[in-house]
Amino acid sequence: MEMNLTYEAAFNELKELAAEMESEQVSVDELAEKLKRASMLIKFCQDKLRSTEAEVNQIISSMGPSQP
Amino acid sequence: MEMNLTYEAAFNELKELAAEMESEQVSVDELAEKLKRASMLIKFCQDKLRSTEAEVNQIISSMGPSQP
Amino acid sequence: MEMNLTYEAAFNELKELAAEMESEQVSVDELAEKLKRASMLIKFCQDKLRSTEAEVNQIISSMGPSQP
Amino acid sequence: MEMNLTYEAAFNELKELAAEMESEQVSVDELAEKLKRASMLIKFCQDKLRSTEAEVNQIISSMGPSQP
Amino acid sequence: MEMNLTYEAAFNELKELAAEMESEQVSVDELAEKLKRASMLIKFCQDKLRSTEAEVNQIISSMGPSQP
Amino acid sequence: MEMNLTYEAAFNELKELAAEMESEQVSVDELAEKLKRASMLIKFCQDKLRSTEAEVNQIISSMGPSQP
Amino acid sequence: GHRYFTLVEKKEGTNEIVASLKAVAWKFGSSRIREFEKQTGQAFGNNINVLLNVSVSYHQRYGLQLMVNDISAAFTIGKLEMERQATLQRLLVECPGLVRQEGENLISLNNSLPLNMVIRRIALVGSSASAGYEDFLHTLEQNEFGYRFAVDSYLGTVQGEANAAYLAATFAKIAGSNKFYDAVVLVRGGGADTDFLLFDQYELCRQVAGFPIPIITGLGHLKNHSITDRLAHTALKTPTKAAEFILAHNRASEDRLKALRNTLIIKSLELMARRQRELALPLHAIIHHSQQAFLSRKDEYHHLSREVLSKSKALLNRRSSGLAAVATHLSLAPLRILSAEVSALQQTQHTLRRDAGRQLKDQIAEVSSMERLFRLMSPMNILKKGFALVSAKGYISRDGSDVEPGQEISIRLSAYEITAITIQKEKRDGDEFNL
Repeated sequence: MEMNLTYEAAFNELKELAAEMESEQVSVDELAEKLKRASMLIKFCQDKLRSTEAEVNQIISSMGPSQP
Repeated sequence: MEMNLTYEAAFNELKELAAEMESEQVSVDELAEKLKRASMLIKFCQDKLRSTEAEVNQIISSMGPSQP
Repeated sequence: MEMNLTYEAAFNELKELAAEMESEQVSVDELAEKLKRASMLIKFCQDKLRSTEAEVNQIISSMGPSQP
Repeated sequence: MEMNLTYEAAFNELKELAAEMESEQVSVDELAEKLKRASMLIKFCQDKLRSTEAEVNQIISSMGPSQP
Repeated sequence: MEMNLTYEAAFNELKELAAEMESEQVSVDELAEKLKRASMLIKFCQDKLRSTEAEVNQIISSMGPSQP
Repeated sequence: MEMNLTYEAAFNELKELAAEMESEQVSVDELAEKLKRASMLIKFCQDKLRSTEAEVNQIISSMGPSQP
Repeated sequence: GHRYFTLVEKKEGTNEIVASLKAVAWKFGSSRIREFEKQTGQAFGNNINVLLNVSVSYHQRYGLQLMVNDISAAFTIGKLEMERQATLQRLLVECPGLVRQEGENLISLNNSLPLNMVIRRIALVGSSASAGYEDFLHTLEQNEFGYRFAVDSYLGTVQGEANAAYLAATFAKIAGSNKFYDAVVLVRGGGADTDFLLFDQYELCRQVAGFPIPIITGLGHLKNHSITDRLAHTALKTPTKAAEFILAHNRASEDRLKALRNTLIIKSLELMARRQRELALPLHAIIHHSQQAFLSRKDEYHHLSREVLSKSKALLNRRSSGLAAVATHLSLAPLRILSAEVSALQQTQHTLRRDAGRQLKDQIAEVSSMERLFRLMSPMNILKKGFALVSAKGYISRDGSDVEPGQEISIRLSAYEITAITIQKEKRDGDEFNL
């Protein structure tokens, strides 16, 4: 996995992959490879979302009780 | 935290952050960072409000029992 | 504290402060500053009233018993 | 105390002071000062009355029996 | 005192003094002085009735320069 | 079998073979030859599809349920 | 005793004697004359008009003589009154600046003069030997009040009408003495109160009327006043009464003086009391008002200081609410953003999964149809149905056009290959095999 992959880049790549597949431009030779890539990106995004959510919740709960 | 941050500046930054988030211009990558910043600013503002209020209360109690 | 501050001047300044606070033009940063000023003015007025009261009572009681 | 203060002048000044104080034109700054002045004037008038009374009584008794 | 003060003049001055006192035109400042003058005038009149010519003249000159 | 034959190439050759057999004069020998080639290519493609399908299914199942 | 006198007639208005006759009053006649003097208050002397009842007698030695039998008092009184009226009339006519009449009263310059409040210096006109003079001085000097007087005596004879001029001159002497007198006192000492003719004399009356110092008379007559009395400032019956008048006058003045002294004492005491009461007013007002003023300033201050602080708190509360609103927005937005991202990601994942499967299925179908196509095209399948593959000179003949009779051809059947020679060639339209 790229060290400096961002959610943004990952999600954009996923959308391109999805579009390619939808328009059937992907050959069978590439299909597994691309799907593997997509899978990896999905995993990356999910992890990112999950960790971000955890972080957000942690920040929000830290803000919480002190609000007036 | 900036040494010479003012409440005014902090509050304005908070409003900008809120507007950005509302219009969903914030990427997932930035989200936690921005929220952390917001949390810090809120804390700063709350502290400022709290200390100012404490000052008001301190003045009130210093005026003491001589009031009718 | 100004050396030649008068009660009258202090009182008027307090009135202006009260009016300003109502007008929402006062930022929290200024508020703290203004409160510090108000605190000083209140203390000044209070001291002045207290000393004047003592003086007034002393003079009145000195006038008192010699009344016809 | 003025060297050439007369009872008349002192009494008139007292009346003016009373009128001023009645019309609430006296500021806290002036109050003690004016009251001090009033106290001095009253003392002056009382002393003057007392000395004049003594003098008057002395003259009257020197005028002899007052029966017709 | 006037060398040619007559009983009539003295009496009239006394009447004026009495009228002044009656009409409250006499200030405290003048009162003793006026009463002293009255006392002197009364003495003069009584002397006029009971003294010899020589005595009256002597009294008049003894009154000296204290006349108003 | 060529070592670097791709599904894409195999499928395309199949399509060419079908066209040739339909249109040109084919000797019995050639015919037999071409049929043999087509049979091989079909087998290659089917194998490739089968393995890709297995791989895709494995990837998809590894991605877990996608429904929210 | 007997009286001897001469009766004369004067020429009108002069002293010129036109006729004279000696007369005598014997005992009875003298008693009548005494009665006359008593009734008229006039001495039987010179310069009076009389009405006599006489008897004429003649004596060789004394000659013709009238003996008085009786005398009419009424006649002389009338005559005297006429003379008085004449004097009065003359005064009124000749001295209008000194005398005038108002009804019964005679107003003279002298009796219009104000009397000094205290009569102390007195010019006393009288006869030194007379009892009246002594009475006056005694009464004056022996007074119970201790009043002292300075009396200058101007002595002379104060009787007999002939002395009118002398008396007038005495008055002139007083006026010219350059001394100051409070009053001139004219007394007539004792004796007969008969000759008041003197005080009706014009010269004396004029002097009295115009005299610049008030004249007090004490002439001792009991009946009617003389003109001098009427013109003088004050007329008393006797010298003693004159002295008493002066004492009473001074006494009245002293009483007024004492009253005035009492008024002065009372008024000055009242004045002091009033001033003392007056002083209490501003004193109380100042105490009250300064306390009030102070309390209201104090109230103002408390109100204002509370206002400043409550407004500060209100301001802080408003700021705090604003901050809370922003904080709420900020805490809700990230979760919304995240959940949107999750949906988008799931959508993409779903699309990928669906499209990858579909593409594989399509390829599998295509490869299958390709397989079927090749299977159809394989000659073995045709040969098994009874068809034959004909080839000439090594190539498969599709419609027989390239085969000629006599030509050797090879026929391939499903199990065998036959070599044959072409015998005949016949054209066919061959619709019978069309589907």
